Amino acid sequence: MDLSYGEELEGYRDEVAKFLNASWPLKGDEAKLGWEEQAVRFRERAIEGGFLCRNIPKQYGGSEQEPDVLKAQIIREEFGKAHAPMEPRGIGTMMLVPTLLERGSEWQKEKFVPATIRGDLAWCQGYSEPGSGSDLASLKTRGELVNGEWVINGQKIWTSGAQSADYMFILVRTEPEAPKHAGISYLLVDMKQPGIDVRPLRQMTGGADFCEVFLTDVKTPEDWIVGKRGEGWLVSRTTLKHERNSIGSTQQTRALFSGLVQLAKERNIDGKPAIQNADIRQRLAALEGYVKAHQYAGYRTLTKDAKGESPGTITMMNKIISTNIGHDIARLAIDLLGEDGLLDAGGSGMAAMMSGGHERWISHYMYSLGIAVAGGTANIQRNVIGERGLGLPRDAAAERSSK
Amino acid sequence: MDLSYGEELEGYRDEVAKFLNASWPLKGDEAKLGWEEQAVRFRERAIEGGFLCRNIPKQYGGSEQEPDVLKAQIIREEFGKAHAPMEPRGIGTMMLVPTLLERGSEWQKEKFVPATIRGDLAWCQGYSEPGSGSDLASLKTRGELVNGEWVINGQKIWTSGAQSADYMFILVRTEPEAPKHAGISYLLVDMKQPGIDVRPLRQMTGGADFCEVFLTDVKTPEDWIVGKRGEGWLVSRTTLKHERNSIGSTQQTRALFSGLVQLAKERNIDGKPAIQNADIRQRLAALEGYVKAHQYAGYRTLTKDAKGESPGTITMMNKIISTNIGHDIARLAIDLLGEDGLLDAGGSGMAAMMSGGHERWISHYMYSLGIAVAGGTANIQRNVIGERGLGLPRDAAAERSSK
Amino acid sequence: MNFDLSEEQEMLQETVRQFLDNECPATTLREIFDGEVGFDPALWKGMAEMGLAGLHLPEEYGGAGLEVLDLALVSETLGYMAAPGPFLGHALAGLAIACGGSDAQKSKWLPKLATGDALATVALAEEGGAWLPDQWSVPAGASLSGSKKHVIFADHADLIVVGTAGGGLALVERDAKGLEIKPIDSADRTRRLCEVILADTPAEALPDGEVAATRLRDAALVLLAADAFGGATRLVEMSVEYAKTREQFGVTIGHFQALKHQLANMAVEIEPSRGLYWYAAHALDHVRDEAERTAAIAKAHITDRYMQIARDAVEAHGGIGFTWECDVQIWFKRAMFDRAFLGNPALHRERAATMAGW
Amino acid sequence: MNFDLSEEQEMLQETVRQFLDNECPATTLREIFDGEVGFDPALWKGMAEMGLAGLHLPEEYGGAGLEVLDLALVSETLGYMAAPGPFLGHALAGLAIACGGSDAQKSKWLPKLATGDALATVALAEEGGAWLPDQWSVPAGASLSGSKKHVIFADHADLIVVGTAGGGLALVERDAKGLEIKPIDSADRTRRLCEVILADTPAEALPDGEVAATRLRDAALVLLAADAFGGATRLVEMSVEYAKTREQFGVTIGHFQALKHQLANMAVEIEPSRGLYWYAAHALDHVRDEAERTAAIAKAHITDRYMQIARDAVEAHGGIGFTWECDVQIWFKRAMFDRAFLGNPALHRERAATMAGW
Repeated sequence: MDLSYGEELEGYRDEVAKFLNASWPLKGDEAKLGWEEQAVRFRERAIEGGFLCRNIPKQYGGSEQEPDVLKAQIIREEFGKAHAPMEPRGIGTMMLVPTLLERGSEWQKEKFVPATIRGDLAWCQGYSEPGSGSDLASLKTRGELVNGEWVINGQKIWTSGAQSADYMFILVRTEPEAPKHAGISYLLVDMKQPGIDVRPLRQMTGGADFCEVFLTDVKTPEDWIVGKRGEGWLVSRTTLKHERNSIGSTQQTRALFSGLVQLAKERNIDGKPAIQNADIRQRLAALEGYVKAHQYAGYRTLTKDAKGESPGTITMMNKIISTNIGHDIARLAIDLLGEDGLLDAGGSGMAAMMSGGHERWISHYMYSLGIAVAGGTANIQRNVIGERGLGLPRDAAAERSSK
Repeated sequence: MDLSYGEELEGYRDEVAKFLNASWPLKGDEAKLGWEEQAVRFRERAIEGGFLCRNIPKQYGGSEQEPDVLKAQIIREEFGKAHAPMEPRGIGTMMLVPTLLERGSEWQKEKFVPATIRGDLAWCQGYSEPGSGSDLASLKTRGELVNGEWVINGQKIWTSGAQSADYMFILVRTEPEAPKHAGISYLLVDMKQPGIDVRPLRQMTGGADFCEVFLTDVKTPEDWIVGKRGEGWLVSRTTLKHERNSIGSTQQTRALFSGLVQLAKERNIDGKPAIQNADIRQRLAALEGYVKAHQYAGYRTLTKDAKGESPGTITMMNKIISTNIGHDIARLAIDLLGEDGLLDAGGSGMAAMMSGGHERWISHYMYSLGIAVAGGTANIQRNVIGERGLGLPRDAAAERSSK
Repeated sequence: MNFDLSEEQEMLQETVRQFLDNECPATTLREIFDGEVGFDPALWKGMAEMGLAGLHLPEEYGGAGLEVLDLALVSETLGYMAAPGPFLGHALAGLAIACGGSDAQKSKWLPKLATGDALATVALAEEGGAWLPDQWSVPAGASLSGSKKHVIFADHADLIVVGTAGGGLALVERDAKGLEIKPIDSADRTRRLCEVILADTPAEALPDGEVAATRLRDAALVLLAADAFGGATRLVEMSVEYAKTREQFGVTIGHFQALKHQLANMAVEIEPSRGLYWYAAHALDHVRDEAERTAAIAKAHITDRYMQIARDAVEAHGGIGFTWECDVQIWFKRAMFDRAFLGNPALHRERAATMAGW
Repeated sequence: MNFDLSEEQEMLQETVRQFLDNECPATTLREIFDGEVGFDPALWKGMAEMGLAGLHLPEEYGGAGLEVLDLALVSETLGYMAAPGPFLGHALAGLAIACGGSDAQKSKWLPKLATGDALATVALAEEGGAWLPDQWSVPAGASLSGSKKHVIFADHADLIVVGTAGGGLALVERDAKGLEIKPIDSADRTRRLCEVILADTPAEALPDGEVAATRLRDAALVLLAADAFGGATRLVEMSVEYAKTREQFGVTIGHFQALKHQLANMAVEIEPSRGLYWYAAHALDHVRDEAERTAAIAKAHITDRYMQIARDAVEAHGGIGFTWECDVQIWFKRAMFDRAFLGNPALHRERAATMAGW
């Protein structure tokens, strides 16, 4: 057991640091450019240096490096320290690009991958529908091939960034006669066309991080399909071997917990700092047990990934673990806030949660129930843990649905 | 809203008190008799006075009173204060007698009811089997009619008091070809015969409050069946309108909670009484919320029963509520016990739990998981609340089983 | 033994509920909730005309002369319906004057409060969560200076009952000199809050203010508990209803045992506590030596259940439960209000522990 | 970055497990558990022959020279198998002497402890839950008088390491004058406890006893956490196995979503904490300034999880889980031991809070 990265990797860290030292922030005239433009220029150089877009072939604009989760982690750490831009955030880089690389046609890769990883193209995802939540495969949005074009009608929901996206990757039902999962296709759609109506979906916090998208006779060329007709379900499940960020969520959880401890120092109970209250101390220390367990589980997963070994059931549990911790942190925070819990969350979205004020804890209190974790999702995850993780038999209902 | 019993009922209370004052404890030569014999004589007089066996016709030895839950409650209170014997405890009075009164034949009532309520006959219950827990109707013990006698073979479990019982009322499968629920009959069996092997079933506390009963060619006359062949399932579900003790379990819960508060006063944390610790105080006060809610829910049920109105879903919840409170009390108790939690529960059964020593909390800690509440039971109760209480649809599996 | 409501009490709840069904249906509730002001004079006028404004005020002053239990029953129904408006503050202010006011004060204010011609509220909290009478620090006197937080609809009130140092109460009128009222962005948009700033503002103390203040406190705890019981009960119903209609995997989601048990657990958490708030309310008029402690336990217990059930209800509704559009959020924010107003459960549990001599 | 076990460490666990599979199968475990004595000399001898008695002792004294992490890995496996025996006390006693003893003390005892020719244990607790070095009150000196509670298998030990006032340690030999050992009825019958009474009993202090005592304490916390991890993991497996075989309503009960989710929740509670005890053990040898606090958190967290999982496992087994016959009770009682020995989670959480400067 060795929590350092070892000599060779520390050498690599030096290399990354040296590159960053030379390259970010930009210098001279370039330093006067806007941040976005600076980021684009910097990313080009970082890709050239092999630091970004490591799993993407050079022909599509990537740096095509050997997968190495430890190097990837070191890059994240050093880029984070230097506040240097990583790959463009968002669902295009995270979900569409890997899918295209695995399942897209040659022209699709050429047209979309380089522009997306440069940050020139923004994407949104059209999966969920109002009637299709945890049972995604029951989606109803229709796509019909008419005169060499797909014509799409329906409604999508929980679409993040739909207002500003250039394109959407969307699941639509193209084979209405086929069984549930087999009737779905995966299309790419230009968002800048008539028939697309994007409406922000306001959350209980007051902000709007998601949209509803109404599609009325929306058109896309016949060959803007990824995979074959009726293969959309499989295509949407494509995941490339990639450099999983095993400890990202544990770092977020730790940061949230630190904020909570800080809050307990600032708030009073009975005229004394809350952190001196025996009950609050117990609750904080009990929570820290979960936070630390999550942290070291992340280290172990990182190590297993680096060795190419399976980390086991823990990878199915991470989401529910961080959800549980988030719930507990939120509950304790609202207790610490006391009367300030009467105040509005600030009418804003996730941004408020990231801010420094106490109202961020009200936002967090509500976000701990957010759509990513709400409702069926947690129960579906418990099904997965029970069935795939522990080997328990499948539900009758789920069996029926998978037919 | 009036928490007193009102003038008329307080008059009745005086009547009960006057009777007790005159009748218990026994006086003169009778005072020299053993407790059991005194109890038998006292019960005769209490039945004559209309205070015991109120729902049992006079011809079967009862006092045949109009049902009145408030009078019943007053009798419990006054008899409790005077430490006077109530009806003989046990499953014979509680379960068999109401069943016989509703479904038994005339000779069965005459033979068994008076002797049981006098305390001359002790009964045990033969329902559960090792393979049939929450799915009781899957029981396998067989009963065959051979030459005018039932011949019974099989095994029963969780039989309380089997060692000392005179008779057992038992569910056996007599119609193996009939569908699950329809193949069961309800028989009465003499326990004092060859072929009955009673083995105490030791619990994790070390005590043995239950038995396994092995039945090998056990015999009972043809007419010792209650109801018809194949009706046993329905017969076992018989419940007479009776004077439900709506607040009995809340009184037990309150007594347990008082004991817990006492424990918190006696144990130390950090050299000070545990009850001064902020965390312990919070946990105790939070628990008291549940205890008090349970208490007043009991008062409301008692009132509704007295009015002949339905108390609603609460009656389905009482078991799970007292189970939950029992769990929480047990957890807090074991925390208060600290190092004494390393000690043995005392090797005894429920008696240890009723004792005054601290080891009773270790017993209680384990008993809070006892068979009455374990496993499937709580989940079955949640099904009942969800389906019958909230009107949610039935499970596929349960539907299948009910066919 | 009659631990149940009278027919009149059941009818009172039914009447209030029907009134709100008619006058504040979902669309109206939503308009008020989303609106700038949050106060609907017509709705409040209608409630006052039903007699809700003076339910508990003495008959000689035009009230209905009922008890705290009756107020609490109305509170339960308002919580069930998430009714927007100034009921809570108004009821408490009237209760304080009836309990601690001089004859002159009563004669001047109670008739107007009973009819709803004047609206009153209570100003209790000070900086740092100082909700309780023994924590108040605004010096008593013929004029008051200081600041009070979280005053319900102070911006619409004709009269504010202000808590003062030493645990007394004083009356401040709407147009009093130096009185400044600042609306606060409130989470619960059905009961909006203001900060009240007093700068040498003329005030008139209640002669029996100390007694009135503790009764006000305990009644407030009970009314919050009652509102929480009503709201939580409604959320369970809404969640069950959703589970009966929403389909996934070819069946309504109420078929799934995991969700079914979650819903059963929600019901088990709230249903038994009905009698707890009843008894706490009853005790305030009839069992004085248990009143203070039972009120504290009822508030702590039931508002805690409400908040957790509100969280569970969001989960039971899936993604849609997290949206502004979904009505669950209205009750969720009322749960936050009921739990935080007058102090978190932990505060009242500690008080209950102390009162028990622990 | 290598946060994983070495091949040697994995093999160590595998070897211990196979040994116990062969030498202490369910029937043997049950015999020992039910037996009067609870100590099986042959089993302990076998473990010593594998090198477990001196795993962490310096090679110069015949030990294997391994680290606390290796001890903890063995502890996990023993917990998984619910192995009865004196490992915990013996390992801690050896660790204390190796850390705080004089050369003479080391030379005299460590070789015998490493081979298992002598059995040692530790006497820590005093009346009223005084588990920790700064709570000990038996006066140090050439002879000791006082009483120590909860000493593992003291009735079989050749040597007892006794905690003394001021947080030091002293050695007391088996046949020392005035030494009285009273077996206690222990809940956990795989690690039986004794009371040790000292009456002017000759003893020999460890020169660096204070340092050794804190290391002993932290190592003990880690070994308990490791045992708890192993035991909890086993209980989840046993419960899952039962759910796959037990039938009700015509299907195995693992089909029922409610139970499935309960089992999933049990797994989610314990699985992530593997690395927590690893790190706590690792820190004791390599990250000294984090060692004390991480050990406290690991013990509090994992033994709490173990106890809850033990309760859940009883429920998952239904009525049978509550019987003496069902093996679940053996782990249940080990969970009670791991949680209570050296102090409840609350004690160590409070220590962790203090160490963090909260």
